[in-house]
Parts: sequence; C-alpha cells; structure tokens
Amino acid sequence: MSEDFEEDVKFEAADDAADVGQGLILDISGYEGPLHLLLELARQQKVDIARISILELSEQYLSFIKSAQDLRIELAADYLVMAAWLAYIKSRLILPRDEDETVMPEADELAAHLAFRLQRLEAMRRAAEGIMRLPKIGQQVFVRGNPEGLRSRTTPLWQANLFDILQAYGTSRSKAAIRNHKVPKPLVMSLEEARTRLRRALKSVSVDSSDWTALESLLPITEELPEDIPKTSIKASSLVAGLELAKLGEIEIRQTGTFTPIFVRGTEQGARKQESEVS
Amino acid sequence: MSNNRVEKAAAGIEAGVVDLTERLQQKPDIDQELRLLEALLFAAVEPIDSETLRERMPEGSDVSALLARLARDYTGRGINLVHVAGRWRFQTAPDLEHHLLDVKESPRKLSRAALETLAIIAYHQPVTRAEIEDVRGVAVSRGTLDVLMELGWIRLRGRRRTPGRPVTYGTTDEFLAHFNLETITDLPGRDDLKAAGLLDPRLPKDFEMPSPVMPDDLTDEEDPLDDVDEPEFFEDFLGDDEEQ
Amino acid sequence: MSNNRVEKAAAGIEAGVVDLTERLQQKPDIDQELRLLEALLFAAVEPIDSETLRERMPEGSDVSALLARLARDYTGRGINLVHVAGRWRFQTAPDLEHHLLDVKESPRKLSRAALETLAIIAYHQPVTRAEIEDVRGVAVSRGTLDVLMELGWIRLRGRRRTPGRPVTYGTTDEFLAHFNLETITDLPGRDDLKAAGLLDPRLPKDFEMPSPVMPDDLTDEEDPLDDVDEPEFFEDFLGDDEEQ
Repeated sequence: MSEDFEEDVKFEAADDAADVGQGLILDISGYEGPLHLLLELARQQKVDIARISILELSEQYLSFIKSAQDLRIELAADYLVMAAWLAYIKSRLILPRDEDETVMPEADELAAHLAFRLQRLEAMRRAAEGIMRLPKIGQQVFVRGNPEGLRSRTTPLWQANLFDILQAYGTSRSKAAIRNHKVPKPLVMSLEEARTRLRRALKSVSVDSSDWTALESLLPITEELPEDIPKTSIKASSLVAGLELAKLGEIEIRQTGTFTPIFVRGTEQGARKQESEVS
Repeated sequence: MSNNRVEKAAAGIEAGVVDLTERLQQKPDIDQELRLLEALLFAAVEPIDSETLRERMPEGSDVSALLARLARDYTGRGINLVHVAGRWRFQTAPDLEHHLLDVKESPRKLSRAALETLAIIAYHQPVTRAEIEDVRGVAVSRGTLDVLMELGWIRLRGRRRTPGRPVTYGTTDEFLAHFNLETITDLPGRDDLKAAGLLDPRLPKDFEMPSPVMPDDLTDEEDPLDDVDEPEFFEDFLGDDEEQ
Repeated sequence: MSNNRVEKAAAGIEAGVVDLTERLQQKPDIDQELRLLEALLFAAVEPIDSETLRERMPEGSDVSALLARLARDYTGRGINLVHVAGRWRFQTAPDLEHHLLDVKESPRKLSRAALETLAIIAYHQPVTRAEIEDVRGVAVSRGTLDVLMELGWIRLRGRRRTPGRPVTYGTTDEFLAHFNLETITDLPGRDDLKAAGLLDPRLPKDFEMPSPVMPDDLTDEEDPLDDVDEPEFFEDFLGDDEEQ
C-alpha cells in the first residue's frame, strides 16, 4: 500500500468530496486507500451503513476505477487489487443461488466481511470525532498557568558494610606502617655547596685572582657532581653564592648590561680570608 | 518484691501519661492538612495521584477524606478539583471556556490518519500495527505514530505473544488527562462499540472480543519490550527514537 | 449482524461525549463574575494587573471589589491571592513552601576517608582527631566526621586529659546495630585481618593493633564534654551542631 495516501488528509477533504454528490470523484488522493474510498461510496448510498448493498457498492467502485483508468489517472496497486476482488464477489453474488449451494455461503461471507470492515472503520471515525469533542486541556478547561512546581531533592543515604570498614582499616594501617618516610632529596645545588665550589674555582683559575673571570667558566659541569643536578640550578645557586660572597667582600662581581656575561674577581680580603682558613 | 511491683505500677502510670500527652499533641489539625493538600495540588505541574499526595502529606493524614472535602469546597467555583487518569488536579470550570481565550492554545490539527489511528489504539489496546492497518485498510506510516507518540498520547506497551512478536501500542495517562477521562473505560461509547462487535480486530466469523483495557501491566498475551534477543526491535524502533 | 449497529454505537459515542462533558459541569455556587475572576487568575501564565483584568471581565464588573473579595476568600487557605508590584496572582501560602520540597534519600557508598576514619574510631576509641590523623597519615576533614556523626555511628565522648584537652570520639550502639555486631570486641583482630588478606603481609613484626573497647562511661583519661570553662568548645562544636 502506498504511503502517498497517508498524510495531510483531513476529514474536511473527505467531507468536501462527499458533498460533491453522486458524481464520481476522481481525486483519489482524498482517500487513503480502497477501504476509505469504499466507505465514502457507501456513505453516498445515503442509507445506514449497516444496510449498504455490497453488490451496489462493488459496481460503484468498479466504475470508479474504470473511469479513473479512462482518464489515465494512475492508481495504486491496492486499488486494483480491491477492484479485482470486488469483481469476483460481484460475480459470485449475482450467480443464481440454487445453482451451486456450496459456493454461495462463501460469497456471502466475503461480502459480510467487507461490510464489517466498513462498519468498523466508520465506527472508529465516529469514535475519533467523539474523542476530539471531549473537554480538552488548553481548549475547554485550563490548568494552572504558572505552577510553582513540586520539587524533589535527594539527600544521600550513606551506606557501608562491615567488610568495607575492615578493608579500609587494613589498607589504611598497612599503608601507614609501611610508608617510607625518606623524603627524596630535591635535585638542586645547595647554596652552601655552590659557595664552596665557587671559592675553590676562583682560587684555582688564577694565582692573581684580581683578574676578571666569567662566572660561567667557573661553574662546575654536571658530570662533576654526584647527582644529575640541572644546569639552571647550578647557575642560579652559583650566582646567589657569588652575590653572597660579594656582600661579604670576598669577591667583586660585575655585569655591563642586561643579559651580558657576569664577571667575578677575588679581592684582597677574600685572599686573606682564604689563606687564614687554609693555615 | 513488693517494691518491684510498685515500680512496675509507677512505670505503667508513667507510660499512660506519656501516651495521653502524645495523643493530645497529635490531634490532627485538619485545616492545616487541608491547606497543605490545596497547596500541593495547586503547585503541581502534572496531576498527582493519591499515593504521591500521601507521601508528601504528614503521616496519618486521611488523604481521601481531605480530597473529598477539597473537591466539595471547590464545587461551583471558577476552579474545580477533578479526578483524571487516576490523579487529581485543579482546572478551570468548563463553562468559563469562552472567557479564557487568552490562555487558549491553538487547536492541534491532526490528520485523519492520526485521528483514526489514535481512536483505534484507544479502543482496541493493546493493539499491534498490523491490527491498526487491518482496521484502516492502509499501511500506518511511521510519521502517524510518531505524531501521536510526540504528543505523549500513545506508547509502546510490549510485544504480542504471537509469531513475529509484534510490538503492541496503548494510550498513556497523559492521553486520559488531556481528554479529561478518569479511566480508559470512560471512552465515549466504548461499551456500545464493544456490544456491537465493532471492537473486534479480527474477522467477524471468529468473534473473539478483546476488552479494550489499558492495564499498566502487560496482559497475558504481551511480553515486555526490552527483549534483547529480538534484533528487529533495534532496527525498527531504536532508529525511530533517534529521529525524534 | 445487527441492523444499524454503527448508528447505535455512534449514538453511544454521542451519549458518552455528552456525559463526560456534563460530568465536569457544576452548578455555579458563587457569583459568576467572581468565578470568572478566579479562573482568569488561576490560568494566567503571569501575574495580571487590574487594568488587564478589567478588560477581560464583563463590562461593568467592579473588579476592585471582586479582587478584594477573592483575596478575602483565600485568606488563611493553602493558596493566597497576592498583590505584587501592581499585579495579582495566586500563590501557595508562604508558610507551606518548604512542604512543596520533597526530600528523598538515595543510597550512596561512604567515601574511603569516611570508612577509614570510622574504622580507626572503632578500633582505637576513645580516640582524638589528632590520633586518627596520626594513624591515617592524612588530615581528617570536619565533613567526614560530620557525616559519621549524622549517621549516628560515632559520637563525641569527652575530652582527653592532655594539654589542649582534645575531644575524644567513639562508636555508638547504633554503629553496632547497623553492622550486626553484638559487642565491639566482635571486630576481627590482627590475625583475622591478616588471614583475610586485609592487612599487608609485609607489615613489620612489631605492628600492633588495639583490641577494640567501647566503654559506655568515660575512661580515666577522659573528662566530661560539657566543660563550660573551655572557650574552644563553643567555637569548635556549637556551630557544627546547628548544621546537623
């Protein structure tokens, strides 16, 4: 069955079609399928739908299909299937009854079946109209326009079983007892170390430590150190150590401009101090 | 020993006094309960069933009696307390319809296909798609069912216990609430249609008449929907759900 | 087949529609204008000013008088007619507002921190917060203790007779009842826990676990809680109590 007949079909469309009267309406798109067309034709018999003559209905339907075909209106297959079926019923119904007793009840039954289906469809249409005439929300009766609403809030209902507690206890205590409190040494050069190394380096580069030497060249290289101390830490600690020594008067430190190399040289005071320390 | 007896008696007196005091304190404040019920029903966005009301009302409230009294209080007023789809709600009196054009919604135009399908589902439920198609004589398009589904008026109920296990359709409480029906048996003319044999989904010769009921639970002939070993289910309906 | 069963059924449908419509109709009990005003205010999506109401009401209605009467009708009820910023609206009585909020409980697993804290309190009681933190190796948040307190599983017992006089915690009878323990000594000991694989087998030999006790009375090392000459007490706990 084709879906072409499905949507956008209103009651009004069918009613309008019916109003046109006895003449066959060839706009079959007004009907959803053969059953709806048959129902429409039956309504045009203007008798109680329970008393419609299937024979008469069959004739109407067949002539409808014929004229549609004459007008080269494309008919969905199910219209033609229905036509064939009605033609068969019609032929059985008009056969003289006393010819073959065994065949006739079958035709009657088929006709009754069709009549029933038409009646059932008609009943459902009326029922649909009835439902739609009931008082509806937003149409005939109205609910509160701006209800405050009933809110729900959930609060947690905490749950635990004994095993949870024991497991938590075991894990917690195991962790605490085994926990190693050795704090890993941070990978930095300590100020103390930097100071010692800087002093030593200054002493070793020149006998006359009053020559300016680049601080950079005095730095220990990473490989000299027991741990993998990053260069930036060595540089930073050494600079701070240098500033500290300069403050103590042991060295002088200078830089000619931003980002230019930093130079250091020993002072007499520094030399004396070192000597006194050595002796 | 006698000492013990005296103590026991004293305890008994004590218990009696506590009992009486409690009872006096618990004397239900009907007006207060009625006020609360009224507020709950007013504030609710959807109709509420008595069970929910009972949960939200103070313990021991006679909700049925309070509902009856509230309904009586509002009889003949501009707003009424009504019972729809087994739930309670306030709504405006129907005769005032014409004065409330401000809030009137534009009527939803349903196609003939949708209207007929709705009626068939309402009166024949639980009903399969094939049965709807048998009544209408045409295929039911997915779009028609979708429209009704989107309105919240029909729902998938389960699967019929027949070969192919087709899905069954039924109406929702929302449908009842929208059309002011208390139960599905209130459908207009339902008994007459049934008596006339017009609710028979099958051929007229085998007059097995299913009664159109809208049980929340599945009928004997239905299986629940969530049937994972039915691949067609996913093909057929999951895709559609996604489209919505 | 009955002769005109469709017509009969149709008549039934018609009767049903009329019936259902009439069921909603009630004989007006109060002044028609008052009913309309009531319905207008009820169905309105937002508060309405008197001017708009005058437009909606039948000509010649004394809207002010009607509003006054309606407001009086609803005084003391669950819903009230209120006048806010020049507009009128129905609203639920303010004193009932908190009843419109339904608090539901949803089961949830206790956090790891809470479980550990509870276990340590159970085994080590009477125990101070600092001692719990010492065993756990991590700080114990106030929230964790609050949750356990709210559950009624732990309680404040007293104050330890040490500098700073810290509060001691212990488990309650409710704790025993909830975890199906007859006495606190039913808690499994070190060997049981080890056998159950709940203690790390690498634990040092000198690892000690207390045998749990739950004395009802204060121990020799504890002072009662209600110790007014301890200013911290008020700062520390009174606020918390109020939260509960």
